[in-house]
Amino acid sequence: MLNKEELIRYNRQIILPDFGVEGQEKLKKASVLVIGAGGLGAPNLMYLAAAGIGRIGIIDFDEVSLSNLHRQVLFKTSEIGQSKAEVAKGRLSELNPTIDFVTFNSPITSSNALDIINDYDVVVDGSDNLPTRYLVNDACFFLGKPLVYGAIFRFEGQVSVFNLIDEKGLKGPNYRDLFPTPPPPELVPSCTEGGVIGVLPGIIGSMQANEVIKVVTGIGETLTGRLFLFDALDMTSRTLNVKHQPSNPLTGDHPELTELIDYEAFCSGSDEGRQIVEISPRTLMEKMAKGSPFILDVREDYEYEISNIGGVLIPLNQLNDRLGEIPNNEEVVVMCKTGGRSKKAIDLLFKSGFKDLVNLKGGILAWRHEIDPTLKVY
Amino acid sequence: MLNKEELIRYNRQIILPDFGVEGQEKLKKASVLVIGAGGLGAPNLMYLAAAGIGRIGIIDFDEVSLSNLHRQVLFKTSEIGQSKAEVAKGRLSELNPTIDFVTFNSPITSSNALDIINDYDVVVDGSDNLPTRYLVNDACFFLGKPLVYGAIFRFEGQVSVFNLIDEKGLKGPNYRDLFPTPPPPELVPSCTEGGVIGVLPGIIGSMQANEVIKVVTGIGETLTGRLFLFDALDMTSRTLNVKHQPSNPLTGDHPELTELIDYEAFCSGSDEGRQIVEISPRTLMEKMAKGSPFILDVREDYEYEISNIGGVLIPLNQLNDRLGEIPNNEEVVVMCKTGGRSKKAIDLLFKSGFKDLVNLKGGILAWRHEIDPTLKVY
Amino acid sequence: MDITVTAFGIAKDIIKNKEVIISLPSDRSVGALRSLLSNKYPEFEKLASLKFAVNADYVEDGHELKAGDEVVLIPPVSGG
Amino acid sequence: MDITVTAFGIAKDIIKNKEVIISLPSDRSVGALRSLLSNKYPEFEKLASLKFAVNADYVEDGHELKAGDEVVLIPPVSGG
Repeated sequence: MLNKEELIRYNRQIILPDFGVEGQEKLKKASVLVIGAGGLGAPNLMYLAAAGIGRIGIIDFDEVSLSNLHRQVLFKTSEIGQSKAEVAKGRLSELNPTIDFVTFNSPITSSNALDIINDYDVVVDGSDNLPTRYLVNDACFFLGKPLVYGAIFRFEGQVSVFNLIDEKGLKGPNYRDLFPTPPPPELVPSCTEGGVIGVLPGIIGSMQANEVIKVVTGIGETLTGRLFLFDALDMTSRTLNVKHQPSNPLTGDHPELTELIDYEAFCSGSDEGRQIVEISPRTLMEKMAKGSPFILDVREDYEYEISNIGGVLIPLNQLNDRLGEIPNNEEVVVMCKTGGRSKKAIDLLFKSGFKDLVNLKGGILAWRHEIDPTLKVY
Repeated sequence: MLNKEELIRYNRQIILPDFGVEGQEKLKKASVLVIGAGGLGAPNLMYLAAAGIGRIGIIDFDEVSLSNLHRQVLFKTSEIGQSKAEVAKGRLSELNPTIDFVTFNSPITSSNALDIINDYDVVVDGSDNLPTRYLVNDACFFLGKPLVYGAIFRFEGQVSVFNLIDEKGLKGPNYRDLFPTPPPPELVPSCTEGGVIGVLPGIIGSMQANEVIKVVTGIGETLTGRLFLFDALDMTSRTLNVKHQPSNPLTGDHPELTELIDYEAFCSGSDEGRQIVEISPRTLMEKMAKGSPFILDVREDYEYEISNIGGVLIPLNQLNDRLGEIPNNEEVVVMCKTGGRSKKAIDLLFKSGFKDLVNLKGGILAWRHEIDPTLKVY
Repeated sequence: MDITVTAFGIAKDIIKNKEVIISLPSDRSVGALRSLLSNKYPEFEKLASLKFAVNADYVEDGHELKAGDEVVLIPPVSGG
Repeated sequence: MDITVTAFGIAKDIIKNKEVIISLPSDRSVGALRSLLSNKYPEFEKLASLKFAVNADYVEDGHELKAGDEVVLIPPVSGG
């Protein structure tokens, strides 16, 4: 089934003990969906394409930005502003033109997840937010697809394999056995908020690709039933044994989840159950056409310098000291780059007594997309 | 010292605790030499360039080949036959055009190692053979340069940091504290001979880049005095404490090494001290012009099909069973792709009583380079 | 009885250390340790739903701790 | 006294297992273990110059082994 060129391309792994032509043919017949073409996605995609996975799905709705490039090594500086999924496909096809790549330029949601995932043998979670992680976990559980999980924070990473069916036909633990319910969002910082050392996703994403290869070929021992924790600061690691938990709403004593839910709401559940009001760029523009809403931009000075929509600049970390500059008798529209930091700012303002707070959904990136494409991306 | 664009590009690591603008400026001021732009070199180079190391040296005399591409993810299929160092520089400049790249398209040897290494702050060993590993270790020791070591075999990897000077001014252990003398070459298989799972250098090389960043910025704890062992098959790892050994010929009780030696000879020391006779492609061609030397090609069928110089084909693993096909009354020139497997074949033939054995130096790749550039590369 | 708790991720920020030693009173359950941590570090209350691992195994709140046990706390991490 | 030896790299090929249990006689030094391994696995003799690690520390041949010690053997690896 492998042609001559493939025998040469994959020779170094074909000659491995227990791998052989048979292992390579399993990779060729396999299909893998990589969710997120960012920090974790890059090494996953490069090494899975290089290894000869027959069909690779790439899902990412985001565009390349300058602050991605310290860790998202698939992209060129000249590709800033272009679709990550499309750029990735182009680059990977140059590495291995024998692979069939399929791209999805839209977010994975409760409405499309089952349809998309159903077409693949194995799923890789390289996403960058908790709602997507719970969504992908639940969808893979309902469809019985093995899920290779990876996540990063500052200098630390986690890897595991979920839903894998063992030789006795039993399905392994999943994400909800590790983390049954999400903590409040402010305790789950993204890379944008908490920072990340650029090489960490290289280590963790490569480990995920390695698990995919073991799941597909059946060689070695995967991380099913184990959570691997890694600290790049001191190169220590730790492996925890994970079992099915009685409290798991999918597989536990009271399995109450039977279909996908609203994961944004599930993960945003703040202490008081308070919902943050959001405004779309278009509605904000209409407001601006009629009057002068107070727009609070909580990004950093240098971000504001690159592009802004005329808001008042108070960087998030100065907000507490500069509350006096914000009116408390009118609506305040809070904005940042993508809508994450502005939510934090709204939480802080709410606790300080401000009431009429609105979040610009999707931040300046959404504004650029919907209103003003001439704004500079970063 | 960092401009606005750099503050954005590196923002996600600048906001890390203990990293800051100061950490980023240290990276910018630093220079790192990466020895080998292959499996380990690729992630090292990508993540060091992405992280903002100011000047990066790339040393590799080899050309891209098809069987590299299952693990050497820096390259395109269309770049087969081109210089690895040059191709790497081009690709990395697209990722981060602010970095100053310096390429060396020749092997590192006892004559040039000190001059080359002296220009860099930190050295990364991503080489693929033992003579180079001992050479680089000794040269870094003599120059007092920290060396970030990584090596791979099948599913296993090793990482450490050598020669690092601690806060008390004491120099850490080096490679010769781990492995004072090399075992016979047949017990140290390369990736070509022993095979390697493609994603393994992704994991190990990224860990090396992480150590470089810690060495340069001073954050976290490096692997100085520790050897990190990793097994991708079961995701277990182990860290061994390494101390200065009395037997180390550089730093031990009887430091007898005071300059670089002949590392090929040091590492080839076979049981009987027997030297393998080698022939250059040009001399072989002259021989062929005068008569018909017996040329034994020990590559695989599919390699022979792609390109050959008319030798008799007996793949290495069939050699023992087909000794009768080889004349024992005349000189036998043994060849393979790069000259490694043919040496093994000569050892085997020697033990079976053959005497007049000559190795084609550099294999068919050297032949293509010196004699016939129309041969197809693989 | 003293118990060493190792924290990962944001839990490390909350207890301001990678490791902290907690003195357990007569009640030696994981649930009791959870309450002690919440008293000592108010922010910790927000992580109340999280699981503990003891000697490399995930455990429930009723699990009784022994001297020398190593407790690990791992909050979810979202970055990619 | 039984000692568990864990092998990496090509040493794993030679002893044909990741782990092997070796019974030590009265001489409990690392050097004695080295000789036993060479007797049991002739190929091992070629690795004779290599170091052993005991309980995560590199040791010399004179080092005395104790029951329960974990011995690790790591040959050099050249691949890149």
